[in-house]
Amino acid sequence: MNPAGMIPAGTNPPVATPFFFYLLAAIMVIGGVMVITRKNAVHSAMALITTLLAQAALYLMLYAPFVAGVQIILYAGGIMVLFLFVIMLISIERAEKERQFNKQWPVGIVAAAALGGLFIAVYTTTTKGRALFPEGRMTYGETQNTQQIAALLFDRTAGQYMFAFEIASLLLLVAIIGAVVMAKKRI
Amino acid sequence: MTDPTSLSPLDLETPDKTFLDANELVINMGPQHPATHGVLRVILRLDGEKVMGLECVIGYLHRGVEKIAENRTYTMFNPYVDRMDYVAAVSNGLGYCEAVEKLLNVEAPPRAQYVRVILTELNRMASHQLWLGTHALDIGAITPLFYTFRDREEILKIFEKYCGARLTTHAFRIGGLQYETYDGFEKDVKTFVAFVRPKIDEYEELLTTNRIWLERTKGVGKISGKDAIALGVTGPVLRASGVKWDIRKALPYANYKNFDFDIPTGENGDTYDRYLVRMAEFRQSLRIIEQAVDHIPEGPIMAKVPKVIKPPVGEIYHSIEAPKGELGYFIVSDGSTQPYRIRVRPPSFVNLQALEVMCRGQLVADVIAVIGTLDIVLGEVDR
Amino acid sequence: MHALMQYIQSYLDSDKTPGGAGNIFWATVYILLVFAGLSVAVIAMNWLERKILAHMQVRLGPMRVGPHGLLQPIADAIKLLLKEDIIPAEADAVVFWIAPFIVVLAAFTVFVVVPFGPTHAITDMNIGILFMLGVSSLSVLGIVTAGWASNSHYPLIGALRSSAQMVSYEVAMGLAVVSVILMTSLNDQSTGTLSMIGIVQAQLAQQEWFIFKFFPLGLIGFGIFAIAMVAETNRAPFDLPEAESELTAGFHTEYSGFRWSLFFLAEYSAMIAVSSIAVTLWLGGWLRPFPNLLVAPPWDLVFSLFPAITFLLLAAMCFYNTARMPKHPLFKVQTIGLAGFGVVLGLIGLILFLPAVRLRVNDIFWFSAKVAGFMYLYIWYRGTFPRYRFDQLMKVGWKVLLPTGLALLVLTAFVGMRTELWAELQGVWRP
Amino acid sequence: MIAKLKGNYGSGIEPLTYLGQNYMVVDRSLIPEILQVLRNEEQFDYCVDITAVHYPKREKQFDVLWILYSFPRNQRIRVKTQIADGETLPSSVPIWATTNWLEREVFDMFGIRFDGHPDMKRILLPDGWKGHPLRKDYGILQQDNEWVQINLGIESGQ
Repeated sequence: MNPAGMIPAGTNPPVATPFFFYLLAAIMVIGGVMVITRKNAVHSAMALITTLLAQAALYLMLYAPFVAGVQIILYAGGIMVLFLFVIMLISIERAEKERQFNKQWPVGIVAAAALGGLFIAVYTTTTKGRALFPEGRMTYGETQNTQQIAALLFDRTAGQYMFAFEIASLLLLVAIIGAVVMAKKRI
Repeated sequence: MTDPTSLSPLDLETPDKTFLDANELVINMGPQHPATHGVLRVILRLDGEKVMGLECVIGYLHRGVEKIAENRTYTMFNPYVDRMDYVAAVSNGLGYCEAVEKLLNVEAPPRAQYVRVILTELNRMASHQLWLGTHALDIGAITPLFYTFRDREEILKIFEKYCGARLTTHAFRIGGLQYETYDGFEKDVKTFVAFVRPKIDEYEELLTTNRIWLERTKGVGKISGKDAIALGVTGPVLRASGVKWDIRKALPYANYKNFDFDIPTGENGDTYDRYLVRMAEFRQSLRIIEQAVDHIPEGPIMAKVPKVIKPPVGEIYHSIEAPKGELGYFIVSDGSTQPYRIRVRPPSFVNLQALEVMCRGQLVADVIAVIGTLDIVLGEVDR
Repeated sequence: MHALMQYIQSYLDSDKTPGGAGNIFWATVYILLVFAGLSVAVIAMNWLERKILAHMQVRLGPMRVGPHGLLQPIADAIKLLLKEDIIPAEADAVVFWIAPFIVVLAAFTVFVVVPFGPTHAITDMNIGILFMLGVSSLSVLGIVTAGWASNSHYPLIGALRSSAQMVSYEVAMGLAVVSVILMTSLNDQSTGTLSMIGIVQAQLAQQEWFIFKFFPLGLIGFGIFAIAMVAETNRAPFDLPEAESELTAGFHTEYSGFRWSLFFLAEYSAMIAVSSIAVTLWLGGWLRPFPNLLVAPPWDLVFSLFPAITFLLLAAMCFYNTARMPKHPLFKVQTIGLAGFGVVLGLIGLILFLPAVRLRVNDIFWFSAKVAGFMYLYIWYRGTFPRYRFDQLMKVGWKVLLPTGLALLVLTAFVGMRTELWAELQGVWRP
Repeated sequence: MIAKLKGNYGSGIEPLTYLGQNYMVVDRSLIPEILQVLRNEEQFDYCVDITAVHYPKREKQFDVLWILYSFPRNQRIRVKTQIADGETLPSSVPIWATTNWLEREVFDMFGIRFDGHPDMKRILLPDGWKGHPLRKDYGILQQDNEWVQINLGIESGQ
């Protein structure tokens, strides 16, 4: 493995990569556990925000700053604010007395163990002497990340995902209209 | 004039139930709250930010003025009335002195009458200035407060020069005035009129056409003339609802008959109209003051009033147009030196009752605006 | 010693930001400099706001602590630090404790990408503007949690208001920003940029501030942003979350002392941050005025003298006021203090005349001067406007700014396309 | 108007004038009807004030007064009636909405109850207070010491 060789010329060598990876991964895992173990919904939401931010940092490490930025602005800044908004509107005292959803922990453990096992199995499997995961990293230069994503999406020649992207937008539009219809009594 | 026969108890429309209407929030506003102008406590039932209902809890400043009156002589009670509406102390004194004079069947001499009118109108301006400053502050404009206080200071200086006190002036006596005007009183008043006229334009410049001010006040706290009469609302609040009624014109007292002035009225009865009415009243007060100061007659300042005031047995109701509305005194005399009963009909107390009608279905922010626009003084509400 | 000077010299002459050069030492120095500068700016802003507002309102403002109250912010800071730090018994202590730090972190982190000059930024991110918008939107989390953790009605309503307000205005803000990003793509490669430095360089290349671009489209975009940014920072006339007359102090009602001062700090640095965005995107960032008209070298010299002249003028004002001080023994300390302040300002002004300093500081000066203009606007708004009501605020956000922003985006794209097509037809690049 | 009322109700009404101010003393039993008539037929659309006076030595201890004003007539009139301690009066809230607080204040100060009032409770004094201060037998220094001790924690009760 020679990660430095895979990085396009002109960018800098990464700093303390394994350390930051494990740090962020640990934060994510701890955050994720806290999301399901906290009784208080606001605490859970804050743990979720931590997880999402750590995830954004991981994207940065993958030389995908645009994705990281979108992650922060949409998930942490937008969606989680709405989450908190809703949590505060419903009264916490009443919600705490109600039955919690995280009581089915045996099933959860089985499911989690199965998923973990699957991950490990995939990671260790080799076909024709090659791991399923590529050894090196295919990266775009950090300084051009946004432009390259745009090119992938929209460029007349290089773009392949234009149609899928527009379909996704349409789906979101339908969801927005649906939400408006459901929330409004009279239109 | 509204049609009185169609008047029925208020039909109040309950606002629509909205999003998450199960969560009705009860908020206690006051008695310590920056926007309740003293110690008014308002219990708000909110649906989100929408007011479903409210209840005023008053009495935190109750001092038993009416009880005190029964244990004081007529003269001794005179300074007490200043402590009710303490921002318009002169008006309170005028109402009380005139009521007792009526009971004694004497009349203050013309010179005293003119000075009384000048001081009362100055006080009306001072009261409106205080109202404007605090009302604008409640709505979030902080600057008018400083402008109005700067100009109110000039009025208070005149009061101080005349009678030594700035706020609770005790300016009038039963039967006229105690003090002759000081040298240069007329000149001071004229200077003040010339000084304050452009300042009123200044206030208006900041607010009258300000888009945000318009949005915050137009259509807020509406009350129709019909409802206003039914709720006994008086003063600028009533006039803004289109009822052209001012005791100075309707049942003239002092010597208001001699002056030429208009009664400004509004049309919609909303907060903006009340603002405009009071701004117009500034100018009308200036007109009255100008006329009065030009025609102050020479002569005595005190009518012939016995040293010990002992009105004959009887009762009287006398009311004046205070800056806030109809301020009435109902006095029962049993022939002794002490009033048998004095009832004060406070304009703020009655006007405050309209708060619920004006606020229902509005937003919390509007409650603040409406409390401001009612121009209440808690010292008068609670007495 | 000489080697050290050379090291510094080499970095000062480099055309990269510390982040771009990957130098951790210089990045740290820059971070500390930005942090210190920001703190000083907030303190100065505190004093200026009180003074300017006071003069608008026919009063004097702070006059007691130091000459003309110059030391008032420091006295305030000391008072706040020494005050008892109260955590309400019913509050959610942990969240209550964390909330102000979230707000402050978000407010300060955005300055990582603010370009004070072509090399005077901590780093130049490829997603600069996206990063700024994203991170500054995180501060709403702190506000919401602060309101919730206080476990009290007024802070809760303040928090709900502020979250709704900030989320709403971010949308309009984003649309205005995107229209600028479209403008950056008018170059021979037809690729735009999100980088803050890249945006200013695009304005330099096109010889036009984006506020004048495609007149009046740039101006409209700027207008949308200028309104949204006031709402975004919870300042008058959009200061509903802390509407004093309605909600006592809004989300920070229950906070006191140091924690409260963190909110204060965050509010002001957020104001500076959004002003920096506006300056970078529309007003040419660090570019001096008239980059396209007055281009001859003498003009460069004239404009580069501005920082020094500004400081000398301030110094002259100090000396003038020193002369006007009452000649009373009680005012002796104040007089000396003001004169000393004038001397310091004058010395800074003289140092700024040195060519080596002048050329490097010029960018920072113009950037700061433009930001200061926005700061003055903030104070001016506060002195003039009443407060919007919540539904009206939402109406302005969703029914006025959002449709305008969308139309602006489409129009900018259309005009930009036309310009590009025209350039293609001509076979030459003409921005 | 007075003549008409006098004609309709006879000896129950006694119209009087003092110092140019008109008032009429009305029998307690006629009060609901008179107020209604004044409001609807005689156009007294504005109830200025309601108040009471306490005469402890009389058999019917209280004078209760309605001060009314008519916008169309530009006229003020006082309606006065006498009631004994403990006797109640009909509430005039359905006639004039403004009387809500005014009647509460009369109740607070004199202990006169108004039947049919939507919310008959104290208005200026705190809810648990004992005594009605504007009665003549209530001394000027008198207080509900017990209330003060319990609610304000002042030992002496003053």
